[in-house]
Amino acid sequence: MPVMTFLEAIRQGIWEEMERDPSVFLLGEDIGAYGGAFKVSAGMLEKFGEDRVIDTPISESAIVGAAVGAALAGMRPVAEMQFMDFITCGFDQIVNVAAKIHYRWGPAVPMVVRGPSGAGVHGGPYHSQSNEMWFVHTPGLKVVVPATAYDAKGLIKSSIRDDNPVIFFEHKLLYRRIKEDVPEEDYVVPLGKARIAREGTDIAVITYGAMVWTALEAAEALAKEGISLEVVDLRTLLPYDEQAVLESVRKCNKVILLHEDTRTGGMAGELAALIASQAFEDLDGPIVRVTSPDTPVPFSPPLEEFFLPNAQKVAEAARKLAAY
Amino acid sequence: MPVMTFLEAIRQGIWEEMERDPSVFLLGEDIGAYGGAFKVSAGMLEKFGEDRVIDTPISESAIVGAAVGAALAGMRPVAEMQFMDFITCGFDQIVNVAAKIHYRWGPAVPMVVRGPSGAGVHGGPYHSQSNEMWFVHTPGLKVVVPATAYDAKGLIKSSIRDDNPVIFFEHKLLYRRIKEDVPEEDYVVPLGKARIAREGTDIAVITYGAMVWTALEAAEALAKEGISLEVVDLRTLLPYDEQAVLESVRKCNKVILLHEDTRTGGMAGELAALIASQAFEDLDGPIVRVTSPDTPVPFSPPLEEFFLPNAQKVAEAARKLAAY
Amino acid sequence: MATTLTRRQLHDLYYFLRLNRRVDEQLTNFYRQGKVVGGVYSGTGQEAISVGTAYALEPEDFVGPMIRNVGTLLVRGYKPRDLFLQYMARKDGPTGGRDANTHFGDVGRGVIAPISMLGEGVNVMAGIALAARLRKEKRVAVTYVGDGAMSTGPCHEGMNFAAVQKLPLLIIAENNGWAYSTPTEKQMAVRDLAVRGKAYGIPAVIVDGNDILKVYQATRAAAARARQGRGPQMIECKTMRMKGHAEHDAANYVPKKTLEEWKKKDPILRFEKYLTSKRLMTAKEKAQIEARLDEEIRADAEFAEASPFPPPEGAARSVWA
Amino acid sequence: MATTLTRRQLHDLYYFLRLNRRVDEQLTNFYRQGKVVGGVYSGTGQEAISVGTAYALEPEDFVGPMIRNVGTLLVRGYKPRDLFLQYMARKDGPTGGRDANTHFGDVGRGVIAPISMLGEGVNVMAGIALAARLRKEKRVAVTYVGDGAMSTGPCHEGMNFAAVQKLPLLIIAENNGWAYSTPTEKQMAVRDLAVRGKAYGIPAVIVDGNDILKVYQATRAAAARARQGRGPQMIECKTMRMKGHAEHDAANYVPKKTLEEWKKKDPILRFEKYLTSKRLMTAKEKAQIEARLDEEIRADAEFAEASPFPPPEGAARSVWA
Ligand SMILES: Cc1ncc(C[n+]2csc(CCOP(=O)(O)OP(=O)(O)O)c2C)c(N)n1
Ligand SMILES: Cc1ncc(C[n+]2csc(CCOP(=O)(O)OP(=O)(O)O)c2C)c(N)n1
Ligand SMILES: [Mg+2]
Ligand SMILES: [Mg+2]
Repeated sequence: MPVMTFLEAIRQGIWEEMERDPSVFLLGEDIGAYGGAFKVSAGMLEKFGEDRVIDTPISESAIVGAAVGAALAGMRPVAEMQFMDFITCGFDQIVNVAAKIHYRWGPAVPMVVRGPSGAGVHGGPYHSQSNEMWFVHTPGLKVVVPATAYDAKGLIKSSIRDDNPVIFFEHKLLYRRIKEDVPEEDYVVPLGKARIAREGTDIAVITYGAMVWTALEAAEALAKEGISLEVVDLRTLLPYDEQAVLESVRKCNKVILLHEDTRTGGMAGELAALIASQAFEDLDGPIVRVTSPDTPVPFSPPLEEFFLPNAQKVAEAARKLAAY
Repeated sequence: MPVMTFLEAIRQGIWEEMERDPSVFLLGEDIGAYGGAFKVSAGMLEKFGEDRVIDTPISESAIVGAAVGAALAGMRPVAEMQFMDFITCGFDQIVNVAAKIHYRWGPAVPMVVRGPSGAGVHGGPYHSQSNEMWFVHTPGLKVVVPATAYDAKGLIKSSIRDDNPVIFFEHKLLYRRIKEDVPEEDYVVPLGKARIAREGTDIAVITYGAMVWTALEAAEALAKEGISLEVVDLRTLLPYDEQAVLESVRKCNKVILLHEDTRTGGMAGELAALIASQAFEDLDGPIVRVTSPDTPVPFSPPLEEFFLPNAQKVAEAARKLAAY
Repeated sequence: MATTLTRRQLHDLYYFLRLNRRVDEQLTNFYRQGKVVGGVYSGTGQEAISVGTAYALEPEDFVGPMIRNVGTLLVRGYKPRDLFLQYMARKDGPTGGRDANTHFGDVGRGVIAPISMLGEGVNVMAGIALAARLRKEKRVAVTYVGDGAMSTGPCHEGMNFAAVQKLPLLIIAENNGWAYSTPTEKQMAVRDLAVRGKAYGIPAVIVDGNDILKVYQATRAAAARARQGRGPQMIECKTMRMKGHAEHDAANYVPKKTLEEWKKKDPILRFEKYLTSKRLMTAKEKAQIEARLDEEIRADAEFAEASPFPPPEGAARSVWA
Repeated sequence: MATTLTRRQLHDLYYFLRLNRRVDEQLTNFYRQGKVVGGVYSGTGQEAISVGTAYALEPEDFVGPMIRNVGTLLVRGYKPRDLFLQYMARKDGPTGGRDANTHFGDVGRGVIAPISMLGEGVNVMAGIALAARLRKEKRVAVTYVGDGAMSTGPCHEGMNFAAVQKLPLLIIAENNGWAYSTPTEKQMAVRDLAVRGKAYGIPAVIVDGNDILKVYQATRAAAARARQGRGPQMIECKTMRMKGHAEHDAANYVPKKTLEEWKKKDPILRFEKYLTSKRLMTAKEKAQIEARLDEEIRADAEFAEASPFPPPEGAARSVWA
């Protein structure tokens, strides 16, 4: 198995799907000759031609809308947002057009909107956002956030094969930092299934995306102190794996909900509601949130570091909770 | 005190602010001669003139963006969305421009985006949405959802006077159905403060908007069965009144989180996280959510009724919880 | 007026014009009887555009009608009952009561359902056209845009995208003078929507939208150009919205005189006059068509009224395919 | 070239052009030294547009610069250090490290900070212009839009809104041939952005964006018209982006020949040649300006480098005013 970056895994997943299925095509800004701002589509224009790797004007509504139309007509478009921050410019197309079509009048809308998201690279307020929650709160979409290279490839392939609009968040911090053995052959990771990233017994840390690595780092540190964290990587946020969450909580009886996204209205709230209603009796301590505070993502490194959750903050919360 | 509809209370609140402060002006579609789709601005063109009651093209980005610009230049714009469903068409302007300005570079952005929201009038998927949560999850905004005519007037006035972008949701079902004594003189209801709509001892029902009335109806019915509901009307969702929520939970020890908005990622999640972390020890039962299911709002009356929470559904949940 | 249409085709056009009008009238009746759920948005006075454009297409083409394009739906094979059922929110309607009015479609028939948010449909139809190009299928996609909808950002993005990509997209701009209560002077500072097309590099013609043969011919010609790979084409149809925005709207803001003038230009009467004066339709033929319409409307109205409301659990349909 | 500008004003223009270039160069140096946080987006080759437009305004006018409009900021009174500090994410920068590059402003100086999402600024600046009209203040608002940004829906909405409302908005369309790696042919199917203006009813002129006097004069004239209440005005400046999208981008997609041709049209060399050939600037004066620039850049670079990073808790600033 070759060692591959997170980015290369996504690229390979898309590549394979394009080889496998002629109805898969790409559209987005600067994805052709340039290969995309992060080079996720590098080489694809040369390989698949201008019809299947379409450079668009700076028109996110058109990108998403054209993807919807093409999907209705039987294609499987994969639309790139140059940064997931810009998804707000095609927001209405996603939440009101794409998401509601199947429920309203029946057809499948097999499409993917994907792109780089997340902070930690000093991108400032407009190149660092974690915008997944707006879409988790939109019935009809699926929302996927891989944490590992293996999952990234398997999940992008599942997303492309899925018959629904999938919003696929790729944490840009992981693009080149994560390197793993990734099978070169075809495999998929199913949507809607979480993964136990680390088994543990004392506190369940439910998280996703880049924060999975943060949780693992914290777990490693705390293991030395005799506190055992279980790390649950949700992988898909909509629909999310309620069973996996509840099982982990029932096992550990304490839970930390961790995300990079800002706090109020974030995924941790949703998980807290699930847990506090379905696993209330299993809880031996308060549900703890570790998240970014409610501000835009600041630019300067010390500010951004202050803003972002990290292993220390998780460990601190875990120590307190363990002592509860 | 004259008896006034919810709609008239809002209209009067805006009217008074326009009289009081020449920097207040209105912009939106069909708000001039026509007085707005729901007639909230009826008579205002005649009274305040074309400069302060501006009919715009069908351009929600322009409406919101022009409001931002005017606010930066010292005005206090009140922008109408013909239906709050269409706020998605100006989404980026709200969440990326308006919401982030103060944090990023300092100025105040005193503006209101307001309009009719909510279901129950068979408006179908595009004239019935409860779109507040996307904004609750956007640091820098304020989000207001009045339930009573008194509050509607007092809150719209506070919103107009507030130095931040306020998203103001008016439940269209309440517009003409709610009639109350409303003072004709000037008063404000502060943002960020909840209201105890009904005192009770057994179960706290935390809710907002039209669902306050649903909760009150359920409380009335359950009182006869000896179950005492306390109804907390949040009034403002961002920032929301954590203290009031926690106090009510600490008093009743059981809680139902009720909203018309769909479930996953809804306000109930946020509240659950707050409660399960800050009032964990006070809870004598699971946190219960009563919400709409995760679908678009269906059009046909039986479908919409099935979709929406109502007093029966709340009462049922309360009976179960009371017996826990 | 001059045409190469056969007599049968001309009668077809007349039939659909009348059918469109009759469906709108029946919906208004239902509305007044309190049987409609929600509002009724009529295409009265604009039937020549819906019918003329749709009739000019090939079966494999796609249309994306808006709320007033009932005629488009009828030409594509939907029946009056579909509209009645949908407007009355009944179980047997095309969306089973999940959505309203013309918000339905069927990919198999090449009909894409609109959404309320104006302008978005341009992009969706551009995507349909893009798929056609990618698959080397010679189909065109037709999008309808009002003078109001033309102000939206998505409309701009879609038109520009289609122009750059040279997509077989037909943009039918229905300039009916009003967007709800807003006259075109408050919607735009130019007279013709057609100049917008040109600003994207999209050939644009202006036609009298109340002349069905002109609309038909312009559409045939534009569709042919699009099919030949000459990129998107725009047709601005000048017309007038003859009723309020919806039945609840008395449209007092519309000058009575304007309405009176436009009444004389009624597209159906005009076409009828043409057909009879050119002896292309006899009084008997006309009566036969009307009788057929009577029967269809009656039967479908009856059917629709008898249809039950959907069972509540219908709401629980999955949001995912 | 011909002008009524005084000798001092001409020197001012030259000074700002050079200052703009020098700031960009210094930022590139900082970038190469690893001192910049994030990317550097240069306006090299486009300085005449930023400087020429800004210099043509009155103090009470508002500008909404974009990322390459460093010259606009300098003319409005910002100092090189503001750019350096901001790009290096330091505490003393105009946003205290909360945002990056040109993302800063000051309502008091009539400078509105951009956001990354292209096109939105047109609407914000339209709102500024609207406020001016409502308050009967004779100020204009200037928005900068790239050939790429012109494809966005918000740009369309803002231009149309300004046209309908007859707002004193100046739209400076910087057509520099590229939007990141995308050439204008893939951005639009027309040659000139100016035709867009006309499609909204906005008078539009095309100027050589590398000729600062032309840019200046066109802006003066357009601003005067706008101030007179004649509504928005558009100026398309033809120019060329002479570096990559940002420093990290080698821009291999740009034909070398194109760059060579445009290099000859460098706006600063051209203006310098004009000034010296017309004897409007002596060699000594030029040297003095350069010496002043040396000192300013040096001092501000030093100041910026010595500035600390912001304290972490700076992140906790309130999101509410
Ligand atoms: C984005 C958006 N904003 C507002 C509305 C509300 N609305 C519905 S129809 C309409 C007027 C449409 O005018 P036009 O496009 O000219 O079509 P017409 O009604 O004349 O057929 C408005 C403002 C909407 N549907 N979508
Ligand atoms: C809405 C939006 N989509 C995508 C981007 C990413 N992006 C940043 S700059 C740029 C190119 C801009 O081109 P242009 O407007 O011509 O300005 P120039 O860089 O040439 O000055 C792109 C695509 C963005 N900033 N905003
Ligand atoms: Mg119209
Ligand atoms: Mg450019």
